Amino acid sequence: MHAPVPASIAAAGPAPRYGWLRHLRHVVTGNPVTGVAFALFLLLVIAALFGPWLVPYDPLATNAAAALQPPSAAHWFGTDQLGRDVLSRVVVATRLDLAISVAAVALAFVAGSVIGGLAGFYGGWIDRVAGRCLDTIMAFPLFVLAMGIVAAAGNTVENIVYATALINLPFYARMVRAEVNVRREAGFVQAARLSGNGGLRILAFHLFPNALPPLMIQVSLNMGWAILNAAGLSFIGLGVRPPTPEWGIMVAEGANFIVSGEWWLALFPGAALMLAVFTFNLLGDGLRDLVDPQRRT
Amino acid sequence: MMNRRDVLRGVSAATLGAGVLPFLKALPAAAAAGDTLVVVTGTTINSLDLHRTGTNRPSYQVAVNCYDRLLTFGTKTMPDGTLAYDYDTLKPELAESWEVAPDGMSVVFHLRANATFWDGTPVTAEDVKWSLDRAVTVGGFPTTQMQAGGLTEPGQFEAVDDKTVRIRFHRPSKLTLPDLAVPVPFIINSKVARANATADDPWAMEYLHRNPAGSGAFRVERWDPGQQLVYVRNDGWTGGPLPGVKRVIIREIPSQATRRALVERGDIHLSYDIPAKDARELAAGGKVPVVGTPVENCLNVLCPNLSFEPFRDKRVRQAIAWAIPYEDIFRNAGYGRGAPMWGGAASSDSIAWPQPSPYTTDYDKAKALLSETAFAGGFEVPLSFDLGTAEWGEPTALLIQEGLAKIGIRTTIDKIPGANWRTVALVEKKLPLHLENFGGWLNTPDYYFYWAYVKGNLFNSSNYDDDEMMKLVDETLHMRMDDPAYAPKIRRMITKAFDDVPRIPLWQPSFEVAMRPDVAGYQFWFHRVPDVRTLGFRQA
Amino acid sequence: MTVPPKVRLAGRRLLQAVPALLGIIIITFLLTRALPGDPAVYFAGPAADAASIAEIRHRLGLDRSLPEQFLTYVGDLATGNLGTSISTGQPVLQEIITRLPASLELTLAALLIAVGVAVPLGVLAATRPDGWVDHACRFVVTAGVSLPTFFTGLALVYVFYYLAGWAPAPMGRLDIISLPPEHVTGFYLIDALLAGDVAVARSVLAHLALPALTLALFTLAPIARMTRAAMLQALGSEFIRTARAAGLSRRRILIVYALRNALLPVVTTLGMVFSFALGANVLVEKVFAWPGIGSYAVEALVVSDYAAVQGFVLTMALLFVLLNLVIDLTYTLIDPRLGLEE
Amino acid sequence: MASVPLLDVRDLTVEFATRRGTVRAVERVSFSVARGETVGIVGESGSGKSVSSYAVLRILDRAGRIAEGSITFGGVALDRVPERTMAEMRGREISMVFQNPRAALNPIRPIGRQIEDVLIEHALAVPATARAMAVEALRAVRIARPEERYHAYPFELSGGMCQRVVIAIALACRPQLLIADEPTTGLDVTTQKAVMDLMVELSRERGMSVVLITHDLGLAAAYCDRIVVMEKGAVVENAPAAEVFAAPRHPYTRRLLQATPRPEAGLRDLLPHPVPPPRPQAPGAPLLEVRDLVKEFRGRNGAAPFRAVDAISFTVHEGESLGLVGESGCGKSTTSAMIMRLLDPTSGSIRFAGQEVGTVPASRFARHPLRGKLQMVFQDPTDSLNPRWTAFRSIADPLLRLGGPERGAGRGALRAKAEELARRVGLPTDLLDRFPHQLSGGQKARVGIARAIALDPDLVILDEPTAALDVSVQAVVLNLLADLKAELGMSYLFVSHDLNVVRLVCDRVMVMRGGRIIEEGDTGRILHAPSDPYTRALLDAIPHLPAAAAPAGAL
Repeated sequence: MHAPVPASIAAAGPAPRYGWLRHLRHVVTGNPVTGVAFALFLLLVIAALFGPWLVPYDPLATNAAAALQPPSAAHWFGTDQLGRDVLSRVVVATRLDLAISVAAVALAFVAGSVIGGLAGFYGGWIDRVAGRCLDTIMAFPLFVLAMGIVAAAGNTVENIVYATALINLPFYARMVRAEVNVRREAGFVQAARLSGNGGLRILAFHLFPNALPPLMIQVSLNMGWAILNAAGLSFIGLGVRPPTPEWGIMVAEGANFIVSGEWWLALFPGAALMLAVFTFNLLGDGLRDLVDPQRRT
Repeated sequence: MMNRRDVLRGVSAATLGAGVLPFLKALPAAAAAGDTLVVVTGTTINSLDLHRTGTNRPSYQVAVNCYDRLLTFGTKTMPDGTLAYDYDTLKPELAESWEVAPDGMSVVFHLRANATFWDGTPVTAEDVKWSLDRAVTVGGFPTTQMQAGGLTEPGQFEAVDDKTVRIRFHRPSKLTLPDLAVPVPFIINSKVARANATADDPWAMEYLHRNPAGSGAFRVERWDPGQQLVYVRNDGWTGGPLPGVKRVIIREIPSQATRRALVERGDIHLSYDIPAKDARELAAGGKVPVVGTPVENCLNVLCPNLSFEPFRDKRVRQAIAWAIPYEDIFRNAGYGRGAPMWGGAASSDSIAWPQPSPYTTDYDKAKALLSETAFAGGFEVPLSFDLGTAEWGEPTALLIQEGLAKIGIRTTIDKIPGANWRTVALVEKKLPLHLENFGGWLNTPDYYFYWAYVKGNLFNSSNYDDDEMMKLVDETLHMRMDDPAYAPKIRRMITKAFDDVPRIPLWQPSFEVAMRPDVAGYQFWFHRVPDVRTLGFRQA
Repeated sequence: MTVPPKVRLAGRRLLQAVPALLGIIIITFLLTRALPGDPAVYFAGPAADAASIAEIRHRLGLDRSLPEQFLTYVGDLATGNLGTSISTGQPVLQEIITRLPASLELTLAALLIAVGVAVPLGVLAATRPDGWVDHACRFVVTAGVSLPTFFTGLALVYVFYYLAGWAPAPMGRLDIISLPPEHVTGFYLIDALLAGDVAVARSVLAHLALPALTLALFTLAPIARMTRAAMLQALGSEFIRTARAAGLSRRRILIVYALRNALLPVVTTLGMVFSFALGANVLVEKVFAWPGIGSYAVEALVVSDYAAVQGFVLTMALLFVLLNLVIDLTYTLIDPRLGLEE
Repeated sequence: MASVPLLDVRDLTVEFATRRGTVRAVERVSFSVARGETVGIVGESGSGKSVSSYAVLRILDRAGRIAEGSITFGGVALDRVPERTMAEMRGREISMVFQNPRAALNPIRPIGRQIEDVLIEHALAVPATARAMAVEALRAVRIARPEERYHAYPFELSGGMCQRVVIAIALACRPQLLIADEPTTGLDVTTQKAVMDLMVELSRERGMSVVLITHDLGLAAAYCDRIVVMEKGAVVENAPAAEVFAAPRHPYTRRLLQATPRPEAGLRDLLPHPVPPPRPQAPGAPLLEVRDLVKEFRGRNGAAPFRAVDAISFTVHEGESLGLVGESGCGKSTTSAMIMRLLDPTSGSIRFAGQEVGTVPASRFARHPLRGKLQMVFQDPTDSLNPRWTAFRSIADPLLRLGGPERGAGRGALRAKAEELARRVGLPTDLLDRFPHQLSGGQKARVGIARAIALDPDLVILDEPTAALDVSVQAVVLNLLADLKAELGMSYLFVSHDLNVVRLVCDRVMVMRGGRIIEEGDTGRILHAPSDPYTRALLDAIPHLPAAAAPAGAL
């Protein structure tokens, strides 16, 4: 924006009181990309919630006679080397993958926010200690650290979640720290002190919510990374244990079949994975708009 | 160019490593076309000295290709026309001839008169003694392997004169001479080694780790750890027919899919140890010849661990053996390569090993057996396999999981990373139910049973402990195979193994190699590392 | 003050890295000790008995208490001894020295491609926010980051090598018939060009293309996204209005005024992306048999190769400290405000 | 002046595309500027004065476009020439100077280079000669040691200096017309005067025409030949300056004039309708006693500690309004933060309502019983309201935390109390559920005031409470504050840079400079007979409406 929109335009007119749902609708319809992202997200959620009832086959049932069949009317996405239906596995995997990414991101979000908030608000030694710890984590190439943790702690779903959360934590901590720090001396914070708010209360109810919009972008990116991270771990053999269907492990195992011509083993889970990561990435702006009251005009 | 190649030849082995050949930008084009053979593997060579502590299996190939032993095994033609080593024939390598003493308590070897090391010095009895002393002294795997042949102490080796070596036995054993033909007792240039030994390191472990000093068919021209090993032919080799190619490059390509693409596109000559699936498909495709050889004395097995409660009961183990979908596993995990090892005769007269077990897939029988036990309602148990063998381990485990579920045994699948596998499965032996694939180098049934069915031995990961079995193994291990007592005892051993089933045979795996059509001379070896000495190009 | 402020700033950043470095050493040590598997068992090899395993355990110092082991470890570090890798049998330091350039060459090439594509894309998107170019950009870069690198890598191999035959065999940095150029920088491309060997340089470039592209696709998104955001912010700032009112050409405004200001956050992002790229390297190197430290680390991790894992992680950490320093210095170069204020 | 005007704007209409459809920011605006003439465009925020000038230069935001009308400059139809020609005109023929000079300069480019850029762009210099010309341009705007300053970055210069640089850039190519958009807003009064004088001088020297866009009628009166008054996107008055001030024709102009503080007008005179003056309060016992208050900040990198507040002492009595005046950096904000117990003093005593509060750490004062009695109205109404909270929540927050009966009385009572406060500060209660960004500046200021008085404080510090407001709103808010003070029996410490405003509200005034109070006394005395030269300079720098312009009482 090169010239300021005149204040009369920005604040003109009686602003109607929007409910949260109307705000959601407003955000979703406001930007076509966001609209598409929300629709895709809905699709993923449906697959996660109802996947097991929607699929044509038992995702775990092998059928030695029908192994490695290309996509057909009976098996839309083909079958794997044990004759399991790829479509069913891809759909059923949604739940686990979403769970991994949501859990990992939620963990990183909460822990990172607490650390970053305290560091940004109180400064001083808390800030320095937290800063050094975060630097330490950041000094590891992220994937390598995750790899190390999972290798050391054992390849269970929980450990994958913890490792993913840990490597994402510094992003939240730093972001919250910056957002809190920049507003630490803001007028409304001082006003809150005058109103009798203690430090922690100011941090929790005044400063932190204001850091939410940029955090939402980070959340959306990290959800995607979390899935990719799990996929990468699967590729080097540290993923979830079989026979649990999971996109990453399916792509990782399927990748070895590309050269022998069984492309469907990697392609469909890969496409699902890409779709999910893609959705999360596109969701960012919408999520931000959703938590930003300033967008409620 | 000639100058450069001379420089290359003159490079002392002491300076091998990356960036050693600064003047040579490319190998001569002619060499690349006709004289060089490229082999790809998925594994890493971590030492040029087999005796060193920590040397991994893929590295044994240096002992095979760069060193000679006193003896080697002969070659036989398999029914499908492919070549394999012949356990029953011993051939001279460094030794020209040998005689076993009439009392059977020693053997005398006569070294080839014209045998020389790479530096031109003759191979002497002193070198042989030093090398064998080293093998039985340094500890770890080489020493253990020597022990299997009854060779335990330096005192057993005597340099009679320059070209004569005597080896004494503690007791006569059919395993001693074959054990001298495995890669371990290779002969080192002791003059070079001693010159580089130190007080802390009397066996020159540090030196030979990087700098082989042998008399073998190939020298190591270049070693980029984790990337490649380049062999160049020793034109003065006397241990056998001169190899057909001047240079062999062993390239390490970790991605299996990439290896397959490379061999299919003909960019490399030979892909070593390919997965069964690729073997079947490439063989079916017809454009890439595939040689698959059933691995002698080797079985893919499911091991119920007798330290764990449900598996103490023999009937539980038998129930499991009846509840395995053998056919599906062989087809979907083994891709039909190798030999089925189920559905054999109830009582076999054969002493061939491995041989099919009497079990087949019979869930009713399994259920009936299980219902006789305290575990009629089934139980829960983790089913583990080595991540390094996931290629066949994972589908096998999944199919077993399904089969066992049908008789009420619920399994969770546990992939164990390679580093951990050896510790928990073989050393601590604490995996309740797992897949295992031991194969014995020395091809006798008693040797297999010694490692896999005797309490405390490494590959007895089932913790099987049976006095009769122990006695049988003890009696047969060193017994000559033509001894009339031998066959009945082996028969008893096999019957017992199938009845007690601490190890449930699934199938005998096949060792697969794919190559370009113009490659000839590939031969299967029990040690399953590339012996490049016989490789060459097919004459047009 | 005799010390120039920028030098002091650099010094302070270096000092700040020290506690992080200590933390890294401790974490690395603990992490590797927590790895499953017993290196002594691995070392002892097949068919080892309990006695020989115990003997090896003693020799490796694994029978001592953790603090003792740690002290020994720190002592070794201080003397530059990173130990010997089990899996390759080489001194870790030497391994790293030979392998690091391969990883760096790949990563830097990828970043170069990514920056070359993403920055113009980001600028283009920022000049027309919410236009179709913007949406298309967003779509493309997001798609790039949405695929696991090993999948992209294998797909590229399949298409460009296996099917089309345009790319060379994914067998590392060079043809089998070519030998590496004389070691100067360790970057084959640069070394080959220095040696004047065009054929080798071409081969290096051809081998570099697919893996670098794979990695670049993955790193496109953050750079493009940050460039776009930073450019939007820069273009919206008041000095751009001044520049426009002064009649500066669009090009000049875009590049000298907006882009240079927008570079600051982009440079920070580059640091982060570098971290990602090195992580993703692990997977790409595996696909392309690239002899870098990433693939080395994976192998080492799988066999619980303490020394190798520790050496690798430490190298990475050092690299990062260095990288952050470079970024900080770049920052001070671009932004005159730093080093004087604060 | 029959000659052709230099700039002629006819029926200019500018539209903005917004999410709620097209909005007309400026509608059928016409004005012209003759050669050498200085025209002031005056209006409050949202009047469209800036948009009109951006339209002239065609540097409107992407969403904006000239819908109708014509802009002719020296015979060229600016609204029709291709962008290329327009770009050549900008900076060379027409230049612009902006508000907030520091932000208007490229922060990471030496200022000399920024001047060079313009010179080179317009082909008035080649790289070889540009440097000398840039130095010359810096000298022309009275920047000392221009050769050295050539290499300086904006952050190394003061605000006034930055504005000189912006002017140097604007004038580097000797344009015929300079558009100055609020060029001195945010600068200290003394700096403001220097910058304005410089601009006038240069324009005279060069025979340049100037369009001065400002909200400050006093400024326009002091420097303009003609005045164009705008309201809501339209021109309501366009006449020679003297005429506008002497006989304003449009009611809006009159209202604007009336709301502008001027020496002879009282607080109530600023309002459009007569209102009885607030009940006078007799100053009572001392409420706040500040003795030898010192605040030192640690020096960076071993530099000597910096004394922001240097041993000041003063007293505020019950029912009194004390003004604290000074330019930026004088220590007035630090002082008020210490009194508010947001910042711990280095030494000295603060006694409030008979208790020593200076020794209670700021971090623990939130739970001090006197917390509710010490309140503050902040300078920037936008910054001081949590953007994520509705007006209601902002007002209710102190009640919830410290309120007596309302605290546990449930939401209904809380709402009632908040509505009462809203009514008291003149905020329509239906606006209570809006977020700050949905409120106008004046409304936000009222929310801030409501929050400050929610706990019935005894002392309220007003920190430039109207600095961000339009004059008409300022007049209302100042009156509101005076009324509230009388109604609720509060005392004020009024912190401001503007003596003209302080005068209206305060009984006594202190002038602060460099951390010290240099003069203190009754308002009247300070305004009319300042004893300190600095105070005098401050007073002199304030632009005043011509005396004649004072609309005598209510019209």
